[in-house]
Amino acid sequence: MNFAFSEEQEFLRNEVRKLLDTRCGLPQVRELAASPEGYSLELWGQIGELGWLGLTIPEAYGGGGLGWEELVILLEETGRHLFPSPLISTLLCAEAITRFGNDAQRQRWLPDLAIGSRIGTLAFLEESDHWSADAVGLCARRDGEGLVLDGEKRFVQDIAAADLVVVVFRCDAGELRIAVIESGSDGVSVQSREPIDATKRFGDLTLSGVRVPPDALLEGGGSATQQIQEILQLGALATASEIVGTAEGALALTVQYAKDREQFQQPIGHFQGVKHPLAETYMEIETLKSLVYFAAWALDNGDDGVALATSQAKAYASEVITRAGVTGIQLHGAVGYTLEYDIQLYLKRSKWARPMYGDEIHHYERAATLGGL
Amino acid sequence: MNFAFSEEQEFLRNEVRKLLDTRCGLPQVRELAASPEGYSLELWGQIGELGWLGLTIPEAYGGGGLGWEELVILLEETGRHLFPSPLISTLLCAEAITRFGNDAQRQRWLPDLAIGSRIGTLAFLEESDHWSADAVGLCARRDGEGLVLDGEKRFVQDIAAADLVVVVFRCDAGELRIAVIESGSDGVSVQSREPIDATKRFGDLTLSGVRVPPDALLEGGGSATQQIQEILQLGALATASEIVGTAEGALALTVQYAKDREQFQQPIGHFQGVKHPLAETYMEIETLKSLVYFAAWALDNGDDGVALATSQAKAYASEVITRAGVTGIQLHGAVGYTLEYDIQLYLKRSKWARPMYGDEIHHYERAATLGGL
Amino acid sequence: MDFDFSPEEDAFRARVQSFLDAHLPSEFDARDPDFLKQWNRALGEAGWLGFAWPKEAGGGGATIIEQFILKEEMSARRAPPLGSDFMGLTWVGPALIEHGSDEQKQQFLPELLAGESCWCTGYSEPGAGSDLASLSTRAERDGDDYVVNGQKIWTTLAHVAKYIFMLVRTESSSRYGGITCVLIPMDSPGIEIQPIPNLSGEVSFNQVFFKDVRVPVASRLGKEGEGWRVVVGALANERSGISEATEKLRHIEDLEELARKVMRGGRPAVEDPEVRRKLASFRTRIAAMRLTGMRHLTNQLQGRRPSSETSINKLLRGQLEIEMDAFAMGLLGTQAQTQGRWQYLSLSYHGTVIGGGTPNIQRNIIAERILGLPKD
Amino acid sequence: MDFDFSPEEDAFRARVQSFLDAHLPSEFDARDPDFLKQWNRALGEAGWLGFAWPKEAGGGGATIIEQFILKEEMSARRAPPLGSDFMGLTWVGPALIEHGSDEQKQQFLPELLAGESCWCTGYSEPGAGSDLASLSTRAERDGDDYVVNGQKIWTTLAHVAKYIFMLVRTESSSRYGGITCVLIPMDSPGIEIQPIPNLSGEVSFNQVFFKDVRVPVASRLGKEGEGWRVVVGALANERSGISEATEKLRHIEDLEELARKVMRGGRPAVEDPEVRRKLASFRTRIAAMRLTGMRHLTNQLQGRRPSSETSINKLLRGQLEIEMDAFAMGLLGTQAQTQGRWQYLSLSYHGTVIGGGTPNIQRNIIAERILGLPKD
Repeated sequence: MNFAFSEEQEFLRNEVRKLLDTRCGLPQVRELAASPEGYSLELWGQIGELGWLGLTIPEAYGGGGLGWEELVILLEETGRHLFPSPLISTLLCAEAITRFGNDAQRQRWLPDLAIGSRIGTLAFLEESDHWSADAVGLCARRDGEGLVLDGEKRFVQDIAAADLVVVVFRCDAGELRIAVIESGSDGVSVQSREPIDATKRFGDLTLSGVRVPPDALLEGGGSATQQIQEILQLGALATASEIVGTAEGALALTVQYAKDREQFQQPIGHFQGVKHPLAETYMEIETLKSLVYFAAWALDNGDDGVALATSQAKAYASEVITRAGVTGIQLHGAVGYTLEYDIQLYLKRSKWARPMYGDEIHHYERAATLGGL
Repeated sequence: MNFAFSEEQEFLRNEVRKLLDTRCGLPQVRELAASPEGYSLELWGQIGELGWLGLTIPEAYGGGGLGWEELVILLEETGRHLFPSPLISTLLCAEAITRFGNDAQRQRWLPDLAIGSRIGTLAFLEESDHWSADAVGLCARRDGEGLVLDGEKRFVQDIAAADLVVVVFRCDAGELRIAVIESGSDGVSVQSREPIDATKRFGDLTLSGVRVPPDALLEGGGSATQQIQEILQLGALATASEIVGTAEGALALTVQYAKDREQFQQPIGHFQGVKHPLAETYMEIETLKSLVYFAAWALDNGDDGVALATSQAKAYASEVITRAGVTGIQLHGAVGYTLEYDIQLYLKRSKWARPMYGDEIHHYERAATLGGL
Repeated sequence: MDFDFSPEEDAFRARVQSFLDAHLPSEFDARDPDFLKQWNRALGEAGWLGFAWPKEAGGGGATIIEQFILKEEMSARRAPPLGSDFMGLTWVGPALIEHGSDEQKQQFLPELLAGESCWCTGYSEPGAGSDLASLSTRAERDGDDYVVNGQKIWTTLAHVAKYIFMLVRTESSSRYGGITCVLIPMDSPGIEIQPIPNLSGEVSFNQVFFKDVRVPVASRLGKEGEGWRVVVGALANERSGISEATEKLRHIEDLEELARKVMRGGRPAVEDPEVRRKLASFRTRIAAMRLTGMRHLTNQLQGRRPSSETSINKLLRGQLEIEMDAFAMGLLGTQAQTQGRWQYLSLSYHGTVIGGGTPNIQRNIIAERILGLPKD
Repeated sequence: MDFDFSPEEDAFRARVQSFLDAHLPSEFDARDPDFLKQWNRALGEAGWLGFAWPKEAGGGGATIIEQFILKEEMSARRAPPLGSDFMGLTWVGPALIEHGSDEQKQQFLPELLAGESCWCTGYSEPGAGSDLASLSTRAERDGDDYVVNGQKIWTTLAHVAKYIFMLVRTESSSRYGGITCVLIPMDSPGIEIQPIPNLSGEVSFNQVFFKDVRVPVASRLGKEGEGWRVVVGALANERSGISEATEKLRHIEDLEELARKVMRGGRPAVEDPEVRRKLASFRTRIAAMRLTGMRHLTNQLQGRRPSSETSINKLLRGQLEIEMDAFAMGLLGTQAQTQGRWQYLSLSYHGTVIGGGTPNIQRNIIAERILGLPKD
């Protein structure tokens, strides 16, 4: 029994935080958010070299061979800094290949993903906007040896930057398939969409006669439905991890404002009407940490409870980040409504984070079912 | 356009409040709650003489011929005083007879109900606990000229005190019927139940071969389903009206406590953690008043919106009284948890008031349907 | 009690409706300057501008109920309610009529009634937000002029306004008593305007800096030290908040439409029992807002002091904005992370909730002034 | 991180489970004195009483983890956790071991370990609730005695306790420094007990009046003026709050059973999507309570200062009690107005939420001590 991070893990956290404090403070975040790419290629290369991108990729394929406990630490810090990058997308692509690819596929793609020389993403969501394997409607037709895709995927994260796209679709009698396609393939086109949070980019993907060669299919172990749920689950846990840091960042800004801003000859943080909502936010974030850390441990240790734990973590995270954003803005008063103050950046992030890989409506229902209701 | 009570109405309010302040303060309420009957026969007789019981009964049958605007005033004050009596039950019985009885039936029952020499009630609810005409399952069988009832009604308010019981049941091919039976009839038996709020008594009613003579059936105008919904609606509005006063009573007690009780060398009402929940309660009560008063006006003036307005009023009232009870207890701290302090009386009343004639779950669903959803 | 309107009032409502039928297109962009200009002219010609003002001052001399009906019908159609000079017509005009000199009235009122002026108002300062009485922009007497130095913030429309109606401190020893109201052309030397983009990147607020701005004493409105009295105003303006309630009614209608359109768990969201109950709960509170506005209106009609209705509705509205937004975003699902009308609203409602006193200020007002709890 | 238990710990858990299988009936009334007596004896014989205490003091010398497992298993079966002398075993014993004289230890510890004593603790006073440091019950030195005058309130079990472990003021100039701990037999002359019925009409609290109660100086625990140190305690007691978390787990299981049984809109309530989401949300927060308790446990195991976990779980628990109750009452419908197990809980949970510091006190602790916001 030990619910604490190890010294090595704390060291990782400090390293990540130090680098992001220096290289990616909120002024830099604003700059990157205003840039066409939305992230810094240079910084991306640097964290690739530092091994952050390949943290969970097996050492044999150029990664760090660490677990989600470490990843949660990394993501908490990127969430806290509102770090703009295709990190989660690349991570999900690499996880899919690691978990469901064969050795050749791993050799082919993972080393590049581990150092960030290629960027990956997951193309899952469709018109129905439902984060569940049953909701996949995209259907491939057979053409000789291979499969051909015609259709659309929506809200594909970081699609403009991505080189490799993990696509989920059906074929033949409706069986689910997962494949890795190159974004430069013939017939692939991307329509970027306007994000509320300019640090999180996405777009719609149109596939017109895109060929899926047999060696692009990820077919290893287990049912495709389970594999897809597994990937979505990883997305949910990654997002919940970022939410921990983002909510802490919003709280820290607001606490500082409450100490600095005076009204009626007092810092506003003196009034219970201000301090109590902040205490509630703190309580919620600490509660969320317990859920997220346990889910990561369960994932790394093959615990049966991982699906339930992940849904609990993401459901609660979606609620926490929504409230933390609103509380932050409201307690800032009029300046919270300006572009100048940073709290709005966190509010905008909450609009991204609440629904991503399923909101609380989705995950509480899932948790109810997993819990036997 | 005039959303204010008239001088006469304000006069009525003052009269009621004066009498109840004098004759039914909280010490008296506690005494009556501990008595076997649960109410004061003497006070009941007195308010009968004052015309309060027959307020809405037509003058031709010994009543005051006033409307629900006046009744709301009366009920707000009885709610504020936690006045223990079979008032709402008698009222609903009288309304059923007034609205759906023929002249002979009105002549026979209303004058007694108006002065309180007989007490009435409504036996509606069954095992399904659903406040809707479709939920009636009790079925009469034909026996010669009349009908015979065998079965149960649950949570019949003030049934131990009642002389006349309005019973809702089905007959023949399932048509709904409403009849007035005497509680002394052969085959009627009552099982009192233990109330949380000893100022509101009720019990289960068992009917074993109870004869319903033809002249006991209320058959005037319209469909029985509509009539039943109408009576339930009156029950909901009456309860919502009492809730206004009850919530105000709980708020007044708690505000006074917040002014008197000192902690950390300050009256606790100085702290926003205390004053803000009290302000919220005040806001909710005033909002509720707007809904309840409008519903009463709509009822008196045959406005189309009365069903929706009533469901809105009772739904919101159920929420307001639940929160007001909890807030009151919690802000009282440890003394709120004692039998000695009066705030617990209001908490207990909230357990009665929330579900009575439909809680917020029931009435918001109904309001959604009535509003076209 | 009586929730019916008289036949005359119904006829008046019909008149407003025909005006709207004739002049308000079914589709319009409330931020398009051409549309606003045309709409403004139509309002002026029909006599709706200054409709509440006394006839002697060139206004419409409308009753409180007529104002109520006018506002309700306008907001029911989502019309820009009082033309483009909202501040001028609602606050400045009435204050001029009550406290202005003849010269001031002649100078400003005709322009206002023609829909040709544009006013901003300067109350808040960086150090005086919820606590207005601590304002510190100074006006020092120098011959026949005041010399104004200081800074205003959250000044809506300052970047387009022709005049500012503002509070300055003419005496520093008294918190409320040392405050005076002055009227200043925005092109006066020494005024510098700095727009404040809001979180959606749009400019609606400004900071306004005053450096040795000379203002003739004749431009003072009311007496020195009576700035509060001037601002509080006394004209028989309809203040029930009916426009806000009607706006929320449009909001819930849109939300119901959204709930019918989007899916949840494979079925239209509107079939989910919680969605139905939530929508009904919003509608209930919005209905109550309108009714509470009518209680306020009744108090005004009967010449009674306004009670707590305004604070109640502000507090309730803040609660509704937050809940309705979280609900709308939940209905939108992943769609919430991209730009759109609902998403725009989701950022911008925060300005509404904070504007005119934060929810905590409303709670304090209720707790202290009405419930008599100790002051902070 | 590691959420697994060692084989030794698993074996210990099995031992606890067999004890419970053998001694805890599947149905019992936790308020039946005969049952309690028997249960107490079984606990004492198995060595579970004082299980956390050092072996030198006659205790079980259990590790923190063993204590955790013991509490978790007991509360999983809803067993009265530590016999009938909860206060004595949890607070008084450890304080005696740490601060007691040899005579005091010999006098009180064997009785405690045999399950034969019953202690109450006297902290709160009418004027000192959330603000304990303002207590005013005085103990004045008179020869070899203290003479105690004053009044305690909310004293749990005072009407049945043999001794009281209480704080008195021996000096009035210092708020915290003038407080001393004394041990007094409840049958001492001058003590008068007045039960306080709770809102369900049951007695669990009392007021205790002290009129010239003479207490030998030898009955003081620790030094004069060090009452706070004595009360805060330092023994390696497991304080993760695991029992509370496990209790809530039983609570949610019962609630789920209720939701399966009752109907809503003609179908089992558990099919209503909102009911499902609510139940899942409760379960989520309860799971988090247990996990947060484990973080606390880890801090203890690693010898780190306790952090905010206790305040967090108290605040969360208060929120859960209120929400779960409103939800349960909603499921019960009209049934909520009659007496029953759920309804009894609906009244009595208020004591739990207030006990040990109101939610507002927890919020202040978090805001001031952890977030560093200004004190009230």
